[in-house]
Amino acid sequence: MGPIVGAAMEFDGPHSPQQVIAGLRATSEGEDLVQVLTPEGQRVAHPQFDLEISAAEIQALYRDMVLIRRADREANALQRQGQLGLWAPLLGQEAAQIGAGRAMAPQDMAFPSYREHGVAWCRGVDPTELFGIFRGIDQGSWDPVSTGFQLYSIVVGSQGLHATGYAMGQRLDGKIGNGETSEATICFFGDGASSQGDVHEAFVWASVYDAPVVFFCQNNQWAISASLDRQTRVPLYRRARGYGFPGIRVDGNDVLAVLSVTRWALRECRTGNGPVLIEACTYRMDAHTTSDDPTRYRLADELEEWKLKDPLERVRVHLVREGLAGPEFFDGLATEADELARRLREYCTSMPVPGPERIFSKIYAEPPPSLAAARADYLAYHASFAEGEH
Amino acid sequence: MGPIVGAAMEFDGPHSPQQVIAGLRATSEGEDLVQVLTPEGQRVAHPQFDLEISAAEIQALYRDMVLIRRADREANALQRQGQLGLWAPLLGQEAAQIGAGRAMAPQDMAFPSYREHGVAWCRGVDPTELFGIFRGIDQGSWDPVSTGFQLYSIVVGSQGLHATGYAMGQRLDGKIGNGETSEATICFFGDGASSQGDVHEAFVWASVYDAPVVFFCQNNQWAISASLDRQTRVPLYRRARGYGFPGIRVDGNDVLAVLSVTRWALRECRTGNGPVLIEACTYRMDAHTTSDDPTRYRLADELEEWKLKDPLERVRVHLVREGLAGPEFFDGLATEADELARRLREYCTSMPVPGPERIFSKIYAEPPPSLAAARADYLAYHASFAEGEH
Amino acid sequence: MTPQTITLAKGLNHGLRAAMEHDPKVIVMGEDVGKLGGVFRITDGLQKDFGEQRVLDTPLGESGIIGTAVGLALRGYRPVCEIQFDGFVFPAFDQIVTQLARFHYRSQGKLRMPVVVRVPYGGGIGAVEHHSESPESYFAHTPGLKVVSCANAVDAYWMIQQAIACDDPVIFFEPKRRYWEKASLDVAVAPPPLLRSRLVRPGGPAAVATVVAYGPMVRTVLDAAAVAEQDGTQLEVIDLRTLSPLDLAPVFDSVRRTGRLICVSEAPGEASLIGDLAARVSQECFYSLEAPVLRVTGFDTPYPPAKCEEDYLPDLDRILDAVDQVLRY
Amino acid sequence: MTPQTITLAKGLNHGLRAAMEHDPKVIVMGEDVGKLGGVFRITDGLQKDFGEQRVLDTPLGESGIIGTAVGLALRGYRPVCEIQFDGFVFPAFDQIVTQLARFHYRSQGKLRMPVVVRVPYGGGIGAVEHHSESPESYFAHTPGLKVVSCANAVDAYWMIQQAIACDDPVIFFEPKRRYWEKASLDVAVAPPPLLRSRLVRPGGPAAVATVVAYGPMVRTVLDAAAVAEQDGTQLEVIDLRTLSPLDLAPVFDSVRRTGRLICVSEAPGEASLIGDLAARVSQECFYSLEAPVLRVTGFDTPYPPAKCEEDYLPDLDRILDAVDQVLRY
Ligand SMILES: Cc1ncc(C[n+]2csc(CCOP(=O)(O)OP(=O)(O)O)c2C)c(N)n1
Ligand SMILES: Cc1ncc(C[n+]2csc(CCOP(=O)(O)OP(=O)(O)O)c2C)c(N)n1
Ligand SMILES: [Mg+2]
Ligand SMILES: [Mg+2]
Repeated sequence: MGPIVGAAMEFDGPHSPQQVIAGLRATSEGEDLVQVLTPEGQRVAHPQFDLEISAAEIQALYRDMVLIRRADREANALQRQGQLGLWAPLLGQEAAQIGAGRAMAPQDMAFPSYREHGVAWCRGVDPTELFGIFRGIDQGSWDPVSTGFQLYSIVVGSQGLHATGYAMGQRLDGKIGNGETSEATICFFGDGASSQGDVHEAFVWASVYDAPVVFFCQNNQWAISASLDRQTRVPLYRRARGYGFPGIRVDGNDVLAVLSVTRWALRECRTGNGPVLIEACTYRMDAHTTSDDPTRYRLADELEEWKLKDPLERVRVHLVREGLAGPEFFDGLATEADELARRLREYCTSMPVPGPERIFSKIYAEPPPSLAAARADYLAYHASFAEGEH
Repeated sequence: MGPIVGAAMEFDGPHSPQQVIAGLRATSEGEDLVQVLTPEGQRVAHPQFDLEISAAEIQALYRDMVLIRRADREANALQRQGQLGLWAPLLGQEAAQIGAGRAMAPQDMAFPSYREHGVAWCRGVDPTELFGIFRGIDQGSWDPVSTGFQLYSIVVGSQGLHATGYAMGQRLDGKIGNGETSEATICFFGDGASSQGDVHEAFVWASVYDAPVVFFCQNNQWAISASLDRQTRVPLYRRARGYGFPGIRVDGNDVLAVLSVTRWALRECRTGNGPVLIEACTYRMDAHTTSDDPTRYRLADELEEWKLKDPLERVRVHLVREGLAGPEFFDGLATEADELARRLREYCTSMPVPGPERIFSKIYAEPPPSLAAARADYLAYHASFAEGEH
Repeated sequence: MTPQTITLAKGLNHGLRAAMEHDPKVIVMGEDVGKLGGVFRITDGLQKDFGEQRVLDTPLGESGIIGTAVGLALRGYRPVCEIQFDGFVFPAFDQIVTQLARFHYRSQGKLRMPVVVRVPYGGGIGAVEHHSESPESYFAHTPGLKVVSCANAVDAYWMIQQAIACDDPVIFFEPKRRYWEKASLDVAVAPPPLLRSRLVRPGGPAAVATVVAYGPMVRTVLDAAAVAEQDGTQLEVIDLRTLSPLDLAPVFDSVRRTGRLICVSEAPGEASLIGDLAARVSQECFYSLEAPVLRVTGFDTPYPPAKCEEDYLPDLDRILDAVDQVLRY
Repeated sequence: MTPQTITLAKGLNHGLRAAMEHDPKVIVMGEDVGKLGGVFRITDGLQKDFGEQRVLDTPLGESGIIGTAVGLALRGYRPVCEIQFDGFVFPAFDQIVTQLARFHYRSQGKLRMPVVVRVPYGGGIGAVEHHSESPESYFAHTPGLKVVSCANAVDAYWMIQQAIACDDPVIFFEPKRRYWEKASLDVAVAPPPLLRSRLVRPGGPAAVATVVAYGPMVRTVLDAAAVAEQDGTQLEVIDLRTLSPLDLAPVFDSVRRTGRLICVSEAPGEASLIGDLAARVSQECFYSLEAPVLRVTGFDTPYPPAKCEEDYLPDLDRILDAVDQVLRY
């Protein structure tokens, strides 16, 4: 069935679930996808999102991706070795995260989910600072204010509203419409999260209050074992239009395209034309987390297909083929990656163990006396063991 | 600013809140509105939603609207006289509700909010059966199963998911795709409700499970004191497309157009092409409820403007001008309306008062003994007053 | 300034106004709080005087209200959110329980959540379903929140300001059936701190039982105490004011003197804050109690249709009946 | 059939399978319950055997899961919903509290809500935030729901079937840290009714205290009782099994014999079901209690990072310490 014609109707099919799924598959490479660097490492022109970029800048993006991938792999290994309780791999999503992270200005604020290690990297949050969560010693140790990178948010979709509220505050503070010094907010969430009511309410609030927020959806094709057709019939970027703001789809494995599109979107927000929705089409190349077993729900073929679209490889090929970087660059980077991995490993094994007082720490800015009493009681009880009372 | 051009982007402006509001106003009469009977009572052609209808059928629709308006006005008066604790007027929304209600087949199921007195009427729920809720003696007294009309739902937006689940059940039961005997579900909600997370999740679930449900949004321009621009920048029917199902906008004060569009939508659902979103543009001509004071937030002008688009008047004019009904019809109807009003008044004053046992009644299908004990205790305590123990 | 006689509703309204004047970061947000001034007119006139930037009529969605308030707080604002009726706080439950209550702990003090969530609550106003709920125990059971309830116009005026000044999230329960009850407010008299219970009717040496209540039930209990006094029974009455954390020192103190305790609340008793309170007093005052702690609460049933609410709600008779019972021990 | 030794997880899985075989209207729905079999594999193999029409992998949204389950129940189905982790039940809170719990009462019996909401709950598995919560009291405080928790494989097998067979909504709490603990299941032995507490360790005439627990803490308490016995202290242990309504007759009975009660639960104690239980026993057994009822619970703090959970969770030592305390009276 083709599009339904009718003056008063908005609908562009397809209709049956079969067609829908076929449609989804098709569109993840379709015409509507912004791409400026092909999987083969070829630059291609784009009417709106062409990007002038120097060799040094491309090298820097590549370096980011290599290092964060290495950090990710190391963390995954550390989990296997029992040093971390859990890890949520970013493998495959480096371009989406580095492109978006590097599009941000220092004054911008990011609201991540739990997988945005690449964005954290761009905001100056060292991978070691992420480890506390996954080792079980804290719930986010970095400073969200100085980094412009909020704490990880585990309740899927909840951060959409926080980002929107924050962006409403940026507008109330008069921080938009002032050129390059203007502020914007960017919110990261997944294809699965798009189904949550909170994400919808974030779209509603952001559009009604003209909030300078970029909704950056990393569509990595999976929400644990749920493939995209469990969340939608049509590409997710199309949601935006129904709220009266632009939705755009970018090749999430093309770091240059992501950078260009996200820069544009943030600029739109800075000038007061927010919000904007970006759907970055990418792929979760590893398990959902180290607790997950993807062989139960997806075929190895799929991964092989996506390996051909690897976000790092295409940049490497481009740098080499165009003579934009030589062996010394790649060698230096390999050494740097090894060094990073070593540092992470070392840090991880030397992390402090919190004592029982941590349970009662900083629950309230103005703690009530009852809490202090409970704390004192428990610490005394605890100490009695050390003293051999028990 | 006009539409943004870009191969990869979906957006059709406008952008600034000013333009947006102007846009909203404009579109409530714009080209994209299905209309087959003008406010002046003129039939107009429509490429898709033309409707063959007999004089008797139009008379019947008019009768429904006149009677339910009269019931509504009587209930409002009864509230003023202290006979009801509250009333939520339907004034102005008769065409939307009668058109939709009469489009339903007997085997269909409706999920109302709290204002669907017109739909109730079409489903054979007598206005007296609505009074229990508003007098405070029950929370919905009619039988949802035999009427195909669920109980009123007061938590705004919550019924969207119930309707979707019910429609999923219709599909699981194999009740779609069987021609005219197929079943469908219709869910009523307001412009305000469109902002609730639950309505979004209903859209997601319905589209993912191809549920045979028509989402019927009565956009009456207000959610208590919140005008439409508090909920959206663009017309609400456009939401549907972002989920991959059709959205359509109908003149909610044109009972023929509503009937035609809703019939079509229900038929789509019956054949397995659900869901469908209908936005019926109408106007809440009275207060939100009898507790509300609209003079605090909207101008009298607005009402005057909408009076010119009254849903009943245009049908009356049409019937008269086309010679489709004579004075005996109108006179008979006036008598019938008086009789209805009298019956409602009488019923209302004779409604039973529930006793204290009602508190403990039918909380569980399998009530636990503790509840029976609490009930017995309280009834004994209560009886002790009658016996003058206290 | 001379004392003024104002309603509880006006106490809140004046308190909100004072807080907004005091701190430009205070913003008010919710459904219909702007032009309409809220369905109970608690925010009446605020949008007119402080503008649409500080009094926001929001879209219809409670999760959206609380979730964006969290974001605004991260940006340095102090949002005061109105939930239109008790029964509509539940769509926001996730944002309140997993987010609002957690940011300070999650960030170990790096982030603060000075957000007030105002909830008109309780029955007795003849309303339809979902408009007469008493959901306070859900929040009292949630670490990271502070939960309070005012019972009169003077407390309304001060407590709302103290809640707004507090750097922690406060769920502020307003006894809607008492909105129109009046009290004399003398702004020159300094208020007690926010998180304190108060002995509102000392019983003196003759007191034979303590009665604890909060919010809408304080008035009912005071009326019962007046009746009991005529019958020669002296009751001591404590208004909890803070529901989480509980401030039990005045309760322990009173019970140690009277030897008997009755706890009164509209909410269902099962798994309620009143149950916890009774348990703690039973433990703490084990040797002082001459009778078991009795509770007079709503039943463990859904709030009934309005015509049954007189039977549902604890009233003078049920409280006096409980007094009789504890005195029989 | 000979008894089999199975884990609690398998008990649930077999119970679900039996229920689905027994009644074609039983359907399973939730995030990742299909191909994956749930993150804890409780629904393992069900989609394969019963098809995608009866085991639905849903979109990601808990309100959507419960809200559509309500609709499916109206259509005659008996949905069994999985909430992936305790901390993610809150987005569904509104649908559970204002809808699922209310339809029967609202319609005065014309509609039924045979819906089971399965919630893996509690800590002790070294997880990140929101994966170790004990939210049972929120539901116990909600009239219209039944709330139960199994503590072993045998109860898991039977209780899930009983919950599914029940025509009322049941919130079914599964002690996730006990999923892998084994017990011997003999399907020929008829189970007790769903809403019954059970004396799981009779103390005999020598018993000096009663300990009440449920879900994950039952094992801990039984271990503590074994240790206490070695020290010459006989404890009587009751597994509540039903959290709402409480079945207190066995508790009253035991306390009247032992004169002492300790209540154990992982959840924060404030405004909890354990508080209510303690209050009711204090009232009912006023003359039998030789010591105040003590509670050993989680602290009134957010669930801490995993490396602190050993300190947070009630353990053998804290329970034995409470035993010492009550015996000192
Ligand atoms: C409200 C809520 N429900 C369920 C979960 C469990 N859960 C964690 S991640 C996840 C899938 C998320 O998918 P997506 O949004 O696509 O993000 P991705 O993991 O692919 O990055 C689920 C169901 C959760 N964290 N929060
Ligand atoms: C969840 C929830 N929040 C708030 C309310 C209070 N309330 C009742 S009706 C209403 C406005 C609804 O507007 P709309 O959806 O447009 O329907 P209308 O009343 O115009 O028919 C509000 C805010 C409610 N009933 N439920
Ligand atoms: Mg994903
Ligand atoms: Mg409306």
